Amino acid sequence: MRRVLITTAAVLILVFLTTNLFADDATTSSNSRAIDTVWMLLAAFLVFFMQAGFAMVEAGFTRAKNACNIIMKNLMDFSIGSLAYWALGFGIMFGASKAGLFGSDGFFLSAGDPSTGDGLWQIAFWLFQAVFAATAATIVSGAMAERTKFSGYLAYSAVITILIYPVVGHWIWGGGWLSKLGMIDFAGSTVVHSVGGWAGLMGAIVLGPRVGKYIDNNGGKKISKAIPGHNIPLAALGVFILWFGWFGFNPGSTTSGTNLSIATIAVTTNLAAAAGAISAMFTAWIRYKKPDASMSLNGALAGLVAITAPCAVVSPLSAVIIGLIGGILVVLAVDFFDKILHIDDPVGAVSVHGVCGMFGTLAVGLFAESRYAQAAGLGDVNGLFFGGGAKLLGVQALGAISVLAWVSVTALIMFLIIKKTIGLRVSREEELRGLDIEEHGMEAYSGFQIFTNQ
Amino acid sequence: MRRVLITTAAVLILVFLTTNLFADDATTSSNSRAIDTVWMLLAAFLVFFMQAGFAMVEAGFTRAKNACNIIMKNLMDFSIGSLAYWALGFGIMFGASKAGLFGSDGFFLSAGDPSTGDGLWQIAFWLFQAVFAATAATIVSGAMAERTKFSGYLAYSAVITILIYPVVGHWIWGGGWLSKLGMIDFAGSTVVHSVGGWAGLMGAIVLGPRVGKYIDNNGGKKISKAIPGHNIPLAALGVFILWFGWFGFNPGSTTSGTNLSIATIAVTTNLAAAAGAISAMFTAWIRYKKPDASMSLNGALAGLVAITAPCAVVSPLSAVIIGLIGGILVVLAVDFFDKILHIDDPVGAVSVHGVCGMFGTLAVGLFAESRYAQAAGLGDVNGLFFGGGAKLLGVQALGAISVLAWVSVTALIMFLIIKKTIGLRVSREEELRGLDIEEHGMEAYSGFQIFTNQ
Amino acid sequence: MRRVLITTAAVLILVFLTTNLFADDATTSSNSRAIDTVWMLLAAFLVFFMQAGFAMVEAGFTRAKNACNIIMKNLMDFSIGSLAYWALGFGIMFGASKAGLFGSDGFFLSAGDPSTGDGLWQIAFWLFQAVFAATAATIVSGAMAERTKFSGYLAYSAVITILIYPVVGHWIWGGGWLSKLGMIDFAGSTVVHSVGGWAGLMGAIVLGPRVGKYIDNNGGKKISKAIPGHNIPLAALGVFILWFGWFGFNPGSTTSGTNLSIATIAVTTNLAAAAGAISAMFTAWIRYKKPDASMSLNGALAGLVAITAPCAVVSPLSAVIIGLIGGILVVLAVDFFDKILHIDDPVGAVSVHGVCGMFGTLAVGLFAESRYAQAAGLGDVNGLFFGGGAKLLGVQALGAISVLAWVSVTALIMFLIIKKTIGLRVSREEELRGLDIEEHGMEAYSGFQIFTNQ
Amino acid sequence: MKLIIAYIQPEKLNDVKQELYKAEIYKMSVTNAMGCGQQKGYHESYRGVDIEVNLLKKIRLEIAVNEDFVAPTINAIIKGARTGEIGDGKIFILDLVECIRIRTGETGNEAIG
Amino acid sequence: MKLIIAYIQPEKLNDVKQELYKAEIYKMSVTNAMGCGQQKGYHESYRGVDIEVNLLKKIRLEIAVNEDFVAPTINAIIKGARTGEIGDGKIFILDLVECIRIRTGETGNEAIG
Amino acid sequence: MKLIIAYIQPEKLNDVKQELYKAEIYKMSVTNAMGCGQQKGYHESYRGVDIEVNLLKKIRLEIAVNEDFVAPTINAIIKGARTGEIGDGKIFILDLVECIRIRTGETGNEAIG
Ligand SMILES: Nc1ncnc2c1ncn2[C@@H]1O[C@H](COP(=O)(O)OP(=O)(O)O)[C@@H](O)[C@H]1O
Ligand SMILES: Nc1ncnc2c1ncn2[C@@H]1O[C@H](COP(=O)(O)OP(=O)(O)O)[C@@H](O)[C@H]1O
Ligand SMILES: Nc1ncnc2c1ncn2[C@@H]1O[C@H](COP(=O)(O)OP(=O)(O)O)[C@@H](O)[C@H]1O
Repeated sequence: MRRVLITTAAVLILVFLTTNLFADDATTSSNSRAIDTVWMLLAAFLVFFMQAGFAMVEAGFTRAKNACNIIMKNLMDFSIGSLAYWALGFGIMFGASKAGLFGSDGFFLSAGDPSTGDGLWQIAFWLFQAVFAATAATIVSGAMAERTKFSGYLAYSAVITILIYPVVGHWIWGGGWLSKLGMIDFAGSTVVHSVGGWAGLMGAIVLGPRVGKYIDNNGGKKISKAIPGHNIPLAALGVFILWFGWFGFNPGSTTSGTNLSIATIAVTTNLAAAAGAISAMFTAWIRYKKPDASMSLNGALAGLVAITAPCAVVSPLSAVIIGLIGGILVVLAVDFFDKILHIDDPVGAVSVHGVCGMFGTLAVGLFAESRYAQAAGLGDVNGLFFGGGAKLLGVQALGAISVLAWVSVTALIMFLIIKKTIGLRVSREEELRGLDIEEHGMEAYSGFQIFTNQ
Repeated sequence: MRRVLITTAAVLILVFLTTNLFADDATTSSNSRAIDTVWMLLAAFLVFFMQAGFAMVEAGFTRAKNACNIIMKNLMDFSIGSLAYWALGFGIMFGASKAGLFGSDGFFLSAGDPSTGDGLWQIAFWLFQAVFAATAATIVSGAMAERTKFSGYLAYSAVITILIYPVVGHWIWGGGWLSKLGMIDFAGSTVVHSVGGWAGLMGAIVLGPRVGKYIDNNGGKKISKAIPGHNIPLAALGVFILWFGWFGFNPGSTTSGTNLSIATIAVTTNLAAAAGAISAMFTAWIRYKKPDASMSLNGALAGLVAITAPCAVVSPLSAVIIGLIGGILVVLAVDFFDKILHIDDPVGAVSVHGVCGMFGTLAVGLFAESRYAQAAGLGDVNGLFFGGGAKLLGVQALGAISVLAWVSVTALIMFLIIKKTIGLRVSREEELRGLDIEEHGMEAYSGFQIFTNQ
Repeated sequence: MRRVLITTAAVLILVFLTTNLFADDATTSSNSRAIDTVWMLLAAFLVFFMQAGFAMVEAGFTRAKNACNIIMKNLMDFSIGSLAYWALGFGIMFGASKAGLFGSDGFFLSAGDPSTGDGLWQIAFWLFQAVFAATAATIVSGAMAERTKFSGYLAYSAVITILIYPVVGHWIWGGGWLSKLGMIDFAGSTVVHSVGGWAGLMGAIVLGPRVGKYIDNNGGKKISKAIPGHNIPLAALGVFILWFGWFGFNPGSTTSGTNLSIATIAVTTNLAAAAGAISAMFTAWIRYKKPDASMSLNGALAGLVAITAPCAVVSPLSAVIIGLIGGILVVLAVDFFDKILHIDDPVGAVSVHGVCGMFGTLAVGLFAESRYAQAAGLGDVNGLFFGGGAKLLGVQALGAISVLAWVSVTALIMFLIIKKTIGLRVSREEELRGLDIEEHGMEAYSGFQIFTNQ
Repeated sequence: MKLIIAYIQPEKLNDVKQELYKAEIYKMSVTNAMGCGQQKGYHESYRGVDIEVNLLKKIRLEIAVNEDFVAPTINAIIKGARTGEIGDGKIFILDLVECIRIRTGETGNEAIG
Repeated sequence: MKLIIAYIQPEKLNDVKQELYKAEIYKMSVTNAMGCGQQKGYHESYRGVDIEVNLLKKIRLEIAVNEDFVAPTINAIIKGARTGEIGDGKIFILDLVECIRIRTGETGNEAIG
Repeated sequence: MKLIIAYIQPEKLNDVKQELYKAEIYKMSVTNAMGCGQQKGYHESYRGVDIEVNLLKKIRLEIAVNEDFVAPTINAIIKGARTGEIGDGKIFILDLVECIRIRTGETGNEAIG
């Protein structure tokens, strides 16, 4: 009798479990895997959408006569980047590590077996990584806008997604030497933004400034001239799209929706962006007497770039401070590159992504707090301001500088090779008439009356 | 033997549970919490994106010479609003209630402990609420477009997100007196839209109309002149973005993805928007002989605003009816404010958000159906048309009117103070030349030939 | 004693289950249902957003003087389509089948009981299907742009969402005869895109070309003239929005977030789009000597349309190949319709959606692989290239051709009836002056200087 | 030499160009203009409010010709632009003192064609 | 007959139009122009860098009138456009040899009004 | 007084302005124009279909000067605009009957500069 009872109880329990838990074969762990996959995919979609944001920002901040060209550059660096990262980049970034320097397998998504949960995870992870790689690639087009030969740009696109970016990614995210040192770059202030920014810097240097950007004063001194963007509302839309996409970029970098620190990350991301916009506006207001719209928009991006590394390990208050600094920094950096170094970066990509990316990376070493880091699963780390000493800051600095060195050298070599072979810059006449007509045989705004002499 | 058996069974079951359910430490409840958090965050991202929608709608419906200014207003009310709501607004809205009138703690996200599930929930909830607060703030910029002094606008931004909006929010959503009376404003027809609409109305009144908007007829009668928007495709894009974002606004307001009435809410939202666009188009067609695009776009927004309060408690059929009424109402209201009251609201914000927001709030009292309300967890309520009597309608009306009173008075005082101190309106010359050049020292469409005399 | 023990154990286990699993009444199956619903709704939102993409693409690729009209067409076909699909279309598509030809119940969302999980599922499913129906409808406006009478277009909108589209949908997705034959059109290359494309073809034929599109040469030969689009950046934004929305379109078509093949689908979608953009660019480059931006943008869409049917059943490598072919095909098809057949399709809708949709449908029969199909729950199917023989290809071809026949005949009859009754085309003068002023009494870009003679 | 200025309806530009080509006048300059004439503005409105469209879109042609080309040019313009409706436009003729081709420095009748 | 060309501030167009209407001059053509005159460009900048705005936006009026309308036209323009500040603009007067109404073929004084 | 009208390539505007400044001519008006001249349109296409670009973008200069400034102005324009290639543009010179400064009411030679 007892036995019957027991058996009955057990069976009942099992039946119960079966009915309630395994309807549709779902289990708690399959559900949590589904939540993670759904989250990572949706985040990847948002990051993809940032391509539209970059295209609009860059088109809006440059002249109408080059708008088709900018659009094509953005479309093509994403397209070429997607295929290149699928074929080679992903393997170099996440494949089995060779001496902590680069990965060596997993090309062509070979680890993506569709019949296993793990394989599907790999496939989703690839998409998330691919849109990141494309982000790094596309940043560069802004710094090189309005004068780069289209075929040269296509060549560049492939190289950055196959080589320059994945190697850095391997170092910091793929199990390479910097990750072993404990560097924290949660969503890629360095991996993505600095890489794009520094590559853009090299591109801008090798290209030289646009015609008419710097003119010689009577005293032989170079004077910087403004070349205003042609569509500020479009650029603003781009910034809003980027901000929106960043909610995939940063919180998505948990690659897990069951890691609830996605909430904190979303909040730090938003606060830093808001703070960056405000501080850039006031900095510009003080320096130039007017609250410049393009600088304020850049400020929001600066805050976003700066919070990208520390988003998961800092408090909301620290995020506000990081954003405020980022916003100030970007205005000073734009001035510095333009008026002191005379490097022509039409949309401020170097300042936004390079400089603020580096700052954000260091900010981890300053503002990290253990209670946030632990919640996000990043361990018990504290930055300088929270009693953790200078060790983390040192590692972060080492990482930021190593990446600067790697990207500068490889990008410089690459651009010089392209210059000698395919050619990197269009002729003066092509530049004056506009790349749209010269490179693509079409106009961006057919029918509109536009003063084309600038 | 039996004991062994039993023990074995129990152990087996436990092992089984452990393996299947607690892989990755996930539990059913942690999963459902993750679903809720992911849902709420994604909804918050969509609502954030509405900022881009507002910016484009308002820029597109006004003149090219003020486009940078509109963009800056939208960027800044969101940025300042984010920080202000973080510091103070959220606490006033959701803090411990003082007499049902306002909250009094939880400032600076102090309840957001990242190490607990509850704390993380608070943090995600803050983001969701912050983007709502910013929506209320940004609605106002449309009604005040093309003539408001930028610094005055910045001051306004802070006040609405710190004081005017959170108090209303507390009354209806934060456990205040209206929520105790049983008022239902599911996603904020009143809390968000009416607040923005009525504040905009006060702003438009205090500012006065744009130069050239109303001219004196020979007979001494004022005649309204059209001042056409400069970029209807951009405005249309803005409306599509808003509609898209509204799928975060309304269904997201469950703050829970496991509450499956998100499905109904998404459907009622969509149907009301579609119905609003159609009825506004036909109303305009009949009244003005042509199907005006800007009115049809406003109609979609009117449907969306109207369904915002009742979205969770009405049937799809009722949603269609509510949308149809909203679309008609917005056309009549625009005409009324413009041609009868001569209040200059360049984008129709007062009509769309104020009037249709109020209508939507009342619609709850008319169309609510218990089977929808219960599915959404809002209890057994029925509106007048579904046998619930006039009680709910009365509460809704009381709420709508109280909010109208509160917002009108506080916003009026605020705008008058700003007028006396910082200044609220630019000079006639600045207005004629455009705010972009005068306030921000730049042009929105550099190089384009634009007739600037209007 | 034993009994006590057993009972204790059972109780403990039950308590344990209660506490951990049923907090908030959540169960594993309610969670997985929530994941599915959340996923399907978010995907539906993304697909809705494609409306903005279509509006921008079509507006950007046509002339400034017709931009309001295009916007209105897109707004209205979605709005009218939503209501029409709610009232009738959904029932005809998914209602109880009559002879495998059309459905016959479920009108007005009558199956959507909000109090049951199943009912809520139906409601969410309706939204997902409604945005698909509207996509098919809106494709047509591109092919008929710049010369269609607005009231005629409104009539068309209703007919396609009530009749033409739902019948095809019933055949392939609603349990109709083609689905019984085993046709696989995972996300709708045929159901959505070909239907839109072929209806657009009929519309373009019945309308005839725009004034000035084909001029007679001296030799009596017709020569095709380019009528350039007025806003390529806007069109590019539209393409990015469409690409973004396609991540809802294709992966969302699992209608389940717990079906992890959403990962594969997202990846094949992305790779095909990238490949399509690249191959279209190079095809255009070779044929016209310049990398045309509008063709490259069309190429991305071509890749997306082509992968829509096979996205769940092919490998990433096959997706790349399918995308590459799609990109080449679209350039050739645009040339063919324009220069050989002299059918005026301003935005290339017939080539992108009709031709590439048909190609994608056939690609299933060529590239399907069992391991992908099984992971997605589509059974053990292989295409011709993977050892499955020609049977699947035959079914796919039969489906594609049947749909071509059905849509051509019904759409042709419909457009001819509209032509005779309401009228389908505006007068020559209205067309020359632009539909914005003539049909809507307004301008898209007030104040801008635009050469209006074209 | 004369400088001929003509205001025509935008949609007539192509027809006028054809007629000018037939009359072997290949050189001209075109600008956008807004005009007030006998023609009443079409009814335009925005959000239900009338817009005073008393400035209508026009195309302005500027053609410099030798004396013997004046009549053919005028006839060609009239042929291409006339519909008989108000708004067809107007032609103005000015004396041209000198004309210089920048590329070669040629002047006068040489330079004009 | 004279052809009067006037450059005025864009924001003065409506005032000038009013004055012209009062003087019973209803026909005119308007184009956008950029001008360099005594007026210094306002201070415009972009991202903190100065823009040399020495080409200011102007409106160009072109009005063909009979001799007896020359003075009233000039006075009306001055009345509508003058603020006394640099940048008010300038009026140029040219001899008009002929004027033709395209619709009717009328010429001379008949055609102008 | 003369009214000098010049059509030049858009990209040459800055060079022409420099030369005019050197010749101490500071006042001018600039408009956008489209021109047909000897220059063939560059090859433009859209979606693989040729566009007949026979109207090329030009800049139209209008400069009113006193007689003794006519030659320097013309020389400056030629200096700034000439490349020797077809499309360099053309200069037209008209007699200017009168010139009035709106601000002060000054006329004639006084007003022009
Ligand atoms: N007296 C004038 N001065 C300047 N422009 C004129 C004059 N008369 C006509 N125009 C231009 O010619 C265009 C066509 O005028 P239209 O209404 O056809 O005149 P009408 O039929 O009276 O000759 C006008 O829009 C205007 O641009
Ligand atoms: N000599 C000139 N030639 C051509 N255009 C002129 C000339 N002088 C003035 N203008 C036009 O008139 C506009 C107004 O000039 P403004 O600065 O008011 O001149 P001023 O006050 O010296 O008379 C200028 O921007 C320019 O477009
Ligand atoms: N006879 C003319 N009448 C009006 N405009 C002319 C004339 N000839 C030339 N132009 C203008 O000058 C521009 C430059 O002409 P261009 O091709 O350089 O002429 P060319 O080399 O034959 O002198 C033309 O695009 C046109 O705008």
